[in-house]
Amino acid sequence: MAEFIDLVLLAMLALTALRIIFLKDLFAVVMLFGIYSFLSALIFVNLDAVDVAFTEASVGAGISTVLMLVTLAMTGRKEKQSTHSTILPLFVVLVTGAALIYGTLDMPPFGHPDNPVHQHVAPRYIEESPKEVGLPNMVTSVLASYRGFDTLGETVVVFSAVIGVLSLLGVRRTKKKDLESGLETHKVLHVVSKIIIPLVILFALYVQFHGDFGPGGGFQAGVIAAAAFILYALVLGLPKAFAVVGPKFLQWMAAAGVLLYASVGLYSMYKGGNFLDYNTLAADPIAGQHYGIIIIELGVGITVFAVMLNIFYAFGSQAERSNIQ
Amino acid sequence: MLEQHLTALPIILPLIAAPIALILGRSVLSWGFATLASGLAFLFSWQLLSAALSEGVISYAVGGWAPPWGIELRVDAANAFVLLAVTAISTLVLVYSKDSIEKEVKAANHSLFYTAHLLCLAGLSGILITGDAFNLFVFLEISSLATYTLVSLASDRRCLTAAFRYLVMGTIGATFILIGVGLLYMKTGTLNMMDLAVRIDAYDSSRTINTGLAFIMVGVSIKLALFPLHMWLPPAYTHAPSAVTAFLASTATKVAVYVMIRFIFTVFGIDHVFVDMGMGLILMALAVVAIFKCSYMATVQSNVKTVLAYSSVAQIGYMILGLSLVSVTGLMASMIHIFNHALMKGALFMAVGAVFYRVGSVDIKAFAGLGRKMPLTMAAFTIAGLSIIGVPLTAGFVSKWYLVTAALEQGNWTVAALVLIGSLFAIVYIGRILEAAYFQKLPESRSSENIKEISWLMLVPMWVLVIANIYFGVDTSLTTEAANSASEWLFQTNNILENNMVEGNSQEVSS
Amino acid sequence: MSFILDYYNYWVVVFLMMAGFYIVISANNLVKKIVGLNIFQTSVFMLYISMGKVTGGTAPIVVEGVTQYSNPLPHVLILTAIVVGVATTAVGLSLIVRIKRAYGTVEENEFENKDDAI
Amino acid sequence: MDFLDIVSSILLLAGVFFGFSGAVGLFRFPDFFTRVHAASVTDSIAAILIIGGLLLQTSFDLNTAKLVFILLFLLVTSPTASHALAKSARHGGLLTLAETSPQDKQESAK
Repeated sequence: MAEFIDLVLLAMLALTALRIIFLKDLFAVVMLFGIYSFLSALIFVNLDAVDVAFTEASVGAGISTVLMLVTLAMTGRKEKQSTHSTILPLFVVLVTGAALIYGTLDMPPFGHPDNPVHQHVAPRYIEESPKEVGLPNMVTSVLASYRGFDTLGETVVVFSAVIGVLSLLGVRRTKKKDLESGLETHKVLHVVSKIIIPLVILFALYVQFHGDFGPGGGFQAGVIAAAAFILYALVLGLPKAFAVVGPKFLQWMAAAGVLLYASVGLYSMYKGGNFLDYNTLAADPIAGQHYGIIIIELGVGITVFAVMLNIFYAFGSQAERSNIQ
Repeated sequence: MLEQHLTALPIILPLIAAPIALILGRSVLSWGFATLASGLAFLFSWQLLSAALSEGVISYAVGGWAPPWGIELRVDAANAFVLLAVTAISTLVLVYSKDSIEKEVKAANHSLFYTAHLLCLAGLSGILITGDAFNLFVFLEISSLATYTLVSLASDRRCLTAAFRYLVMGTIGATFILIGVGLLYMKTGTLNMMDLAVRIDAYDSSRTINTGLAFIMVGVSIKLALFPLHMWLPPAYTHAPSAVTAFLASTATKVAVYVMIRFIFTVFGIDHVFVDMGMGLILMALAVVAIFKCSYMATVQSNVKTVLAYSSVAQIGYMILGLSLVSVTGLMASMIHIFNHALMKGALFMAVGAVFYRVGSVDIKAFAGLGRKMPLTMAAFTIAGLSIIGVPLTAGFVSKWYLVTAALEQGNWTVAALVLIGSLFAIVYIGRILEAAYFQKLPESRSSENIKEISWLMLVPMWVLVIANIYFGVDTSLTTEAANSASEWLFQTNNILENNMVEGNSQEVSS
Repeated sequence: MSFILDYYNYWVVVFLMMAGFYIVISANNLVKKIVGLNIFQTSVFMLYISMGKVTGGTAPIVVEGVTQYSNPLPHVLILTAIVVGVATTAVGLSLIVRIKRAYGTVEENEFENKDDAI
Repeated sequence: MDFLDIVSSILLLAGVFFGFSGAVGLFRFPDFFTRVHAASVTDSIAAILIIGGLLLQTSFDLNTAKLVFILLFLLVTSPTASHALAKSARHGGLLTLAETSPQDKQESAK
């Protein structure tokens, strides 16, 4: 049954991708990309990667699509006829694809438990991590502890993204008068979003602190919390959102999250361990791991929340500016 | 305590300094702070190099998890040597950038510039030091994102399209590396480079691993701007702010070259790459074409930054040529050239940036008559230019010397001759600029403008590099010693790996 | 037949990757290029997740009575890679917004004509 | 197969039917407003039926509570989204079929 679902989803993905190649209406292209993202999230669930599916759904289908739509609002939705020749790209793609297919012929068969991937390195995570790290969710253990340095890098990547977006677009405070949000008259939206936003934030907190036991963690939580504020900004307009959390404050928050993460590493160095060695954080190694993971997940959550919201602010204030002009 | 963590510090320090530089906010404060952090990173990498030269490999398990379960940082003579060049250039460029950036970047973006610079430095150090294939991808992306930001900070609108093209090409390259690492992981079950090396050797020829190798090579080639994949480099270097060009031209591509060396020599093994896959010939052919095509392109450009950008692609050709010779001397030539080229291009781009600062243009016509007006800047340009050509008593001569020696060792007269002919092109493109600067008169229209020498804050770092160019051209003991032990080490690991392979095989059998 | 069952997943994923790659290098519109880049990357994520799957396994969260778990390592790697992807997308899109403002177009061949080559 | 399973299957199948008919309506209906109508109305009933069917499959534990929350959330958001869509379309000047067709007739009469 799982194979059947897999096949159907893969077929839908292939159709979506083909449609995107030939469509000229960029609005449809972006919506199809959102669908593509959701479909791949479903595949991830089907392949047991629940954490990844969660992230893909909130980031690929959520944040990325929203950002693309805002961009389209400023750049126009029609793709013009290309004058490029399609032969060279087609040739490059065919060669690359042929190389990959050639590479698959020697691959370990799909889903077989004897594959090298399941025999080396990973068994330790599966067998030992509940004892060594003390968390039932192995993905969180590996993410935050065994490969915590990667996750620090990931947080810094997000931080670099906001540096890039801010230097390119900047966030302008628009005066209230300038702005006539199209949604000002939407009474229904106002009421409903006021009910939903607190719930979404509550859910974000649940995802943040429940990530040790189930799917979720700082990253997903940050994105969900940012989504709540994005909804607020969309419905009530950017100036009101700025009054709740200003862009300058978000910059500090983004930096603070990275610093919080790194300071756990520095503290463990101070305690005599290596960088990010949580065992040294408390007398009992398991308790130390627990503290370490909670704090760094919080750091990730804070940075991701601040960065995603600030990026949206930057795009949103650009869009408003081009509307006014 | 610092001794113990020396390996991790050159990454952690700029990584932590970056958000602090953003919080400081004020231009001068974040400049001072960034320079300080980068200077400290330079001191640490200096110590790291001497430690690596005396002790050999230093391994550091992040999080206290032993490799291959945790992420390993691994320093040896080779990467410590490149790291030294990167942190040194970064510090000098930061000193230089204060005035230069004030002119070329909007005031609101100054602290963002320093933050991005530190992030880029952290990413590059991470790429060099990490011993984990996926961790390398993460740091690659940190440095790339910071680089796109840095390039797009210039005031000319063409920097935007250049940055976008760079972003698309760079992301394709990174994704190719991701695919390659995935294929290797699929076949071996590990991401740690040393562990990968041992386990790859257990497979004599596997299609999956060969495909993985090909994808990693293409991905890294995009990042290091190897000949047919170099299209992103000239526009990006031309339109980026001068300080950024000086930093990127002397570090980013070099780090990518090192990544290629590392994958070839310590992960896949020479036999696999050069004997079984026949990559040596491909790399050599591409390197030779790069040297000639791009040196020629450099002679016909009118924008001096573009001239130097094409020259960079040609010089990368020399580095790849060195490693494609597959000998200790050849690899040594590559390593020395990585270091020396960083010194030359840093100085050259700083001088060009100084001209832009005063004249407001980097067209070759704008250089007319500057020899009198800005004597120190143009003297620096001249010496660094001679170094690019490979005139004796400059650093450039040393790298060319070892490259030619390596070629002659193998009796490869054609390559040796090609290297020398390539230098003739350098005489042409550097000569054109010098001719304009010294033998042409300042145009009438400009004689009324007050063009004078730039401030010492820009001159000092430029001259430090120029003096380094001469110093390493005369006293070659440091560079050759480091490069020699680096390349011997790289060949040695390869041999160790082959021995391990036998052990690995026997283990496989026994288990 | 078992050959096809063993590999069909990878083949479809390769097709998806190449579809994304084709969009990136052939599209003239910059927004579409970014969409292509995202499709390319998302498909690579599927390659990783496919190799972590164990038939008959469950998600790698400890549950009483389950012995066979799928491999958590690819999941961790891809979580990181997704984040890297969205970061690149955000920077790319903001570059597009600026290009639109500077050139008035986001079609590659149109703004290329507005500047001299290089 | 006990009684609950049968009921749950019927609910699921009915949900699938409504979802499918909504999709057909989305493709076959002539203009924006009728399409939104088709999509939103069937969407709500399909969500109720499918989640109802799933509820009967659980053993009334934490999962049940989560499903109820999802249902509540969908019941609030999906009509709101359709409302916002239709209102924005109206705001942007899109006319319904009834408003446009008389003009069409007049034009064709000419």
